[in-house]
Amino acid sequence: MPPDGLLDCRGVTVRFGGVLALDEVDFSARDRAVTSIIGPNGAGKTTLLNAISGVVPLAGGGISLSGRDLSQSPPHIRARAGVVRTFQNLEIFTNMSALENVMTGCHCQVRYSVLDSLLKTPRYFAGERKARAKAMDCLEFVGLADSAQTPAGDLPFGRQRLLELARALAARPGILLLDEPAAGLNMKETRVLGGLIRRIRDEQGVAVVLVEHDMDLVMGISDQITVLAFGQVIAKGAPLEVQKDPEVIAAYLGADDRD
Amino acid sequence: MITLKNIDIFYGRIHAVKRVSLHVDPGEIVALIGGNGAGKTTLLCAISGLIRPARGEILHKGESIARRSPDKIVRSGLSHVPEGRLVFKPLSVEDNLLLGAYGRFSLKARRQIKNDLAEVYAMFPVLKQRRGQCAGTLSGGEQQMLAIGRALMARPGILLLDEPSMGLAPNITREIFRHIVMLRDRFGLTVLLVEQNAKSALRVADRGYVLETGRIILQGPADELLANKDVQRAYLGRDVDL
Amino acid sequence: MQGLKKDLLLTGAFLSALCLAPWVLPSGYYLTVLIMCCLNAMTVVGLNLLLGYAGQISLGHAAFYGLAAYTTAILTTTLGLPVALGMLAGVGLAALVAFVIGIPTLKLSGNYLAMATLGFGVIVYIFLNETVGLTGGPSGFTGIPRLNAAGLTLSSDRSYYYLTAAVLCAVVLLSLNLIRSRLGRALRALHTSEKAAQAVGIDIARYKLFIFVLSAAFAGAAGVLYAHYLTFIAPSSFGFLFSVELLVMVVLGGMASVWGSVTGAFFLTALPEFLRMFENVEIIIYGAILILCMMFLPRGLAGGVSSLAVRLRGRARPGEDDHAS
Amino acid sequence: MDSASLLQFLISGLTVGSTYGLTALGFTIIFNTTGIINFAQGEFVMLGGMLSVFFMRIAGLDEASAIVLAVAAVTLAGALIERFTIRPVKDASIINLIIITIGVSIFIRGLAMLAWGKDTFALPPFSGDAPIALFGAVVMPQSIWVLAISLLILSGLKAFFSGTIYGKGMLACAQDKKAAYLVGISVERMVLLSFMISGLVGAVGGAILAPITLTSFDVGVILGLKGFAACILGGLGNPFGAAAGGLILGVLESFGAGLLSSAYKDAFAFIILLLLLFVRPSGLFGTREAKRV
Amino acid sequence: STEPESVKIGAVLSATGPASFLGEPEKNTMQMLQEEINAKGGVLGKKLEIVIYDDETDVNKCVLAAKKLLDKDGVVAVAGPSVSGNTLAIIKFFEEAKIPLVSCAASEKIVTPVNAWVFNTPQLDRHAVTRIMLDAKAKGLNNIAIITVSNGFGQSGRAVLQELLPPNGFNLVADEVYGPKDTDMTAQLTKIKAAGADAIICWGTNPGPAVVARNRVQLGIDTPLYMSHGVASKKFIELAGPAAEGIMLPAGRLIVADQIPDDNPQKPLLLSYAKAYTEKYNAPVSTFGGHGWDSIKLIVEAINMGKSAKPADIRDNLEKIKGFVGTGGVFNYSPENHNGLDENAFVMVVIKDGDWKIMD
Ligand SMILES: Nc1ncnc2c1ncn2[C@@H]1O[C@H](COP(=O)(O)OP(=O)(O)OP(=O)(O)O)[C@@H](O)[C@H]1O
Ligand SMILES: Nc1ncnc2c1ncn2[C@@H]1O[C@H](COP(=O)(O)OP(=O)(O)OP(=O)(O)O)[C@@H](O)[C@H]1O
Ligand SMILES: [Mg+2]
Ligand SMILES: [Mg+2]
Repeated sequence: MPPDGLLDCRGVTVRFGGVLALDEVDFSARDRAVTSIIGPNGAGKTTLLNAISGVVPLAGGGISLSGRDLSQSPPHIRARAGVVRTFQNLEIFTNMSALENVMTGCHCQVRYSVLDSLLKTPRYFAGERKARAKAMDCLEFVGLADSAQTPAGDLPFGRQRLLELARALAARPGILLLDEPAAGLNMKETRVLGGLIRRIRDEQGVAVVLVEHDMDLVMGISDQITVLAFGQVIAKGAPLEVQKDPEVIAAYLGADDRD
Repeated sequence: MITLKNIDIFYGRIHAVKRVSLHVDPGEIVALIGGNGAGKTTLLCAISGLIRPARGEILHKGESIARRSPDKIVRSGLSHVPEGRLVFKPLSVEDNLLLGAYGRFSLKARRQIKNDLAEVYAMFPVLKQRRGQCAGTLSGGEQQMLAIGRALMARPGILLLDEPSMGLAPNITREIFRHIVMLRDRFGLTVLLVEQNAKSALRVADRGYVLETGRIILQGPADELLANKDVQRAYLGRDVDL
Repeated sequence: MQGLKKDLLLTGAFLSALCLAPWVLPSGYYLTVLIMCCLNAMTVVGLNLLLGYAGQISLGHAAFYGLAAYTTAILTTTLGLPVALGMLAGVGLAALVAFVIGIPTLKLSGNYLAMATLGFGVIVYIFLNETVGLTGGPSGFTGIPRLNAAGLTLSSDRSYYYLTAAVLCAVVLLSLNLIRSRLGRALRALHTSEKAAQAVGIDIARYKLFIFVLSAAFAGAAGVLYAHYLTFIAPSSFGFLFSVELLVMVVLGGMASVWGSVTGAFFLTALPEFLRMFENVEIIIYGAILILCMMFLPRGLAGGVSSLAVRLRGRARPGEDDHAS
Repeated sequence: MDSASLLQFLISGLTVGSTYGLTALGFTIIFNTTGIINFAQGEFVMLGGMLSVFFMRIAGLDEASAIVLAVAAVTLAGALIERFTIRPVKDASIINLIIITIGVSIFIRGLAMLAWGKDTFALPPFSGDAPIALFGAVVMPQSIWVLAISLLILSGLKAFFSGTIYGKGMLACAQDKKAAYLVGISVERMVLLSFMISGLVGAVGGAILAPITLTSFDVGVILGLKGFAACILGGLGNPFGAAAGGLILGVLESFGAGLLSSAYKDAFAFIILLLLLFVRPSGLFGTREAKRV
Repeated sequence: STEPESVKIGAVLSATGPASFLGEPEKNTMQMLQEEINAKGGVLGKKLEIVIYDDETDVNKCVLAAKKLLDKDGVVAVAGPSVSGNTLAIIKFFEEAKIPLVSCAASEKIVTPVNAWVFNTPQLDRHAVTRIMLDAKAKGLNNIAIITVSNGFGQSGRAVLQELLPPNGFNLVADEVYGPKDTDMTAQLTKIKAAGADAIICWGTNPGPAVVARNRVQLGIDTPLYMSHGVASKKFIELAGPAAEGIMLPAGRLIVADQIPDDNPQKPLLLSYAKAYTEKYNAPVSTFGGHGWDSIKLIVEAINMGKSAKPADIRDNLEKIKGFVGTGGVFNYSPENHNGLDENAFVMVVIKDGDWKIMD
């Protein structure tokens, strides 16, 4: 195991019936770094995040976080261990306000018992206050403080993405898996998001795994990039190297027509 | 082709679209850009009949459609690629595409539908590979391709696209924009395009509208908008440092 | 923490209203109606925690009600144990059974869960019906003693009514407290997205099971109180139609609303009594009322009341539900 | 048990099972188009039987025309139900709509009770009641009618849902109403159609079953319950599963009654059903929900 | 306090729900009786008022209805409920309120042990079984199979059959059960056929026994079939069709009123009741409606006997009733016997040419 590998995936294989979605993928993410995964549609990026967060079972390989093997753990255990994620197809709690969504993210931080909540003990009040404060912080961080009381389902698409990010942050991630966080954000908002991710890395010391198709964002903030295609790693390296890799250009980036 | 006159739309008490007027002429590609929650999706839904505007008029080929049911509007030659893709998850990819041609199904049209299917497959080869798979298990980008392909299967005269590039790889995004231009050039397709990626959108568009908090604040030829300082600041993020 | 004060105030007001009711409606008949209302309300509040908040349907709650009733009946009548003990055992057994069947059953979802719980209800019903030696079979179990706690026999309907009302208020308050906590949020979270709930560390299987057991316990509490009130029980009272009726009470009252459940239960329990005069057309009117309520009050009675209140106050209070603290 | 008895259990199980299967098919149609479990489905079956009896006795028609008229009437009833209770509240959640169908079923039951009283009625079998001997067991001609017509309806539905674009359009409506509109499907018309078809299927079931099972205003409740169980057992939404689920349930009950204990036969069938669900959470022939992140 | 201007009697009946076949004719009969009695000058010179509530065959509804009668309507006595379970559920309230209850339900549990305030009018299952056993003995049928419905009616019949058959020299070779809503009993009958029974006894109420009768013929079983008194209505013959031929059952004399000897004290009553009922409701009489007649008439008789409509007096006088001719038989109540009938209340009938025929 590499000494700086916070998250380490070795030979991860995932199968859906006949489809081999991931084929012995090796992937690792360092502490305090943004590691991006890019690749064509259907390459297996989301599947890799799913495998890491425990949503799909592994057909082979192993996943460990700071040396602790998580391959067999259910998703909530992984989340408690620090593997927190957002979703490509938004999964927000539409029946709650934005604030409650994020407070739900604090679930594992406020640890009063059921009895405390039934009897409304001081521990309950302290816990709720803490959760609320933490949630407000996270909302403020992503710039949603003004929508705290809005029902989450009524938020426009782009803001729902930010809400998911806030909720993930509230869960105190050790490693944060972001699945296309910039989809649905315009270019300016994407840049703001880039700034946020950077702050998450630098200020909170969280490792970030970023799956994204917005190349400006990816190239701008990644420390390391892994390129997947057809369930296999086809390139790995710093942004500048990957950008120039002919195989990557052929499979994914296409002929560059940017200014 | 499409004309909106003084449209007002509410969600309960939220005034989402405020006195918006716009028009899209036949054979035009018009881009609609704006920040989060500006009301772009709402506006498209109003055109395709999914949402009833509280006030105002919507004309399609000169006929008022503001009170018409969405299926009728779609059958009259308008296709809408909705936000969030909305593919029919348990149905197979091919069934999804065939349903796209639902409005024009008949024994006579059979051949043509088959040809169109082949064309969509040619445009998105992945879909062909996955033709028997449940749409719900496709990757995000594959679903997006499916949604676009489904809309094209209707052979629309006018196409409303709500963030078509969302979740697509850069090469595919470019491919789609190219294809749209090709369809316009060859068949005179009219397109109303909502995009977050304002730059690419304005590049392919003839004209553009800028929507902010439910109001149109700016409109004009696409290249002018692209050069506009306000637009650059607000949507292209020129002033935000990475 | 304004919501908490509101809860306490409302519950207090509700308890006082229940306590005053016998003075306003002095006949024993009204007391019986009120007791039935309270018992159903208890069950429905629990079922709403499960259905409205956690999004897990159960069409088997009549079985928990019945199991608890029979447990205490058998323990206190056949075996002669003290009533209080029998009641505890009844509630305990309902919870235990819920725990045991909940583990495999709650892995199912939606209509499949509905069917599984329904099937469980049918199975329990058949066993209550057929184990004649134990339960008395279809013609019922007679001679159940009234509650006598600490030497004090609660034999008058009125004292028994106060006990029932108090238990109901306790159930309501506990439920309100529960949903205004991290557990309540976790339940609502797993309702909308199990994946997202897991992704923030919520052990969804555990919470589903917990709330299933709790709501079964509430149903059990109602069941034991029922048994010792009527002193007679028969399986026909715990059939699947009763489960469906409970479900209707939840939805008609308003999903994810504790007060809605209370309203729904009181309304649907008392309604047939009001319709008595219509004799043969009673059932038609009942059906029509049900249809119309659901058509015109999509958020249930509670939703109807609160949107009326909003309209009266003349301003928007988005997201103001009794769960949005 | 000798083999003739076993065969007899099987035959009677299949007969009873087809009553469940026919009800289950009706459930499938509305479920596939709307996602609603129609609690009034059993009432359609009841109406089919009772109206046939009514048209025969009161209106004095011959059996065939009575049945045709009854089926037409129930199809119309299905349309009315959709038009007046489902369509006006199209934005309501599924559970609300389900409760509305519960209300509808109570309402219809009440009307039927008022109109025809609480008695049980029988309809004459279509081709006599001389039992046909079969390897020591007997089959009633009516059972053969029932099995044949069920099979016919099943293959029709199967072809419709998986073979025609309209069938797929119906499935699309339940999946995503908005998207269905956007491909040009008139969702209202589809829903209306689905209520009519399931009224029709239910009524046909009611009419062909009445000679075997007898009919009264309240037979709908239990048929609804068993029909729903059959749907789930087979995998909700799949017509073949619904029919097969019904037959399996019937056979389970029959063998349960014959070999184990007639008192616990329903419990036995439901226990098997539960165990099967634990192993296959989306029914025997159902596909797992296409859900992913 | 001022004397009320009418005598108010309550009734809780299962006019709807699964037991409506009992409750409906009872209700009709009671309404008919009320008119009849009032036309003849009422009770104690006052109008008779019968307040009838429907319990929908539901225990809880029955309790509420009983409570309403006791606490709100202030009735002096109550007739009904139609089914045993509901009766057992409300007995306690009558004891507390000290109001007499004359039930139309048959279970022995209602009257044994004797509860001072509770009476019933139907013939007991025990008496029906006794009649069947007498007949079977005479025909030399020793191996008996029983098939009973799994509701209150079937259960109490089954219990009595299980209790009485073996000690009386019969072998119980099969003991099958069917659900009240079952539509096919082929499996049970196949088993019974294999068990080699000489006779089958079926205990249930419509429509189950009709299905049993039909399935029996379909399976080609020619073992004699006895039914309970629960199917003693024309409806059964209609439902079972040709399969009803030859079926035997114990029944009250009401359905064969025209066949019983003229010297039977019940004959005039039965004929006139049947005529009045058929004319008024355009429906065949059943013995169940008769239970309603008996209940009301017995209460009225007790009131007239003591010239008092006070609940306690009615109760006391009910126990003194002797030789009262009712539709179900001749009633002899006593402090020890609150049922008042014996097995002579039944005659054995057989179905012949689609009609009842007294056997002898
Ligand atoms: N449950 C499933 N059954 C069958 N195939 C599946 C399933 N889930 C995913 N796949 C297939 O696995 C492949 C990888 O999917 P994945 O979602 O990981 O792609 P992705 O890299 O995230 O693509 P995108 O950029 O479009 O989001 C896809 O081709 C998809 O069709
Ligand atoms: N279902 C709804 N209920 C209430 N308010 C809504 C609803 N849908 C949208 N809104 C509100 O209407 C406004 C416009 O939303 P809309 O989705 O049209 O924006 P958009 O421009 O498409 O945003 P995005 O770029 O994020 O997709 C927003 O303020 C949003 O909060
Ligand atoms: Mg993806
Ligand atoms: Mg949008």
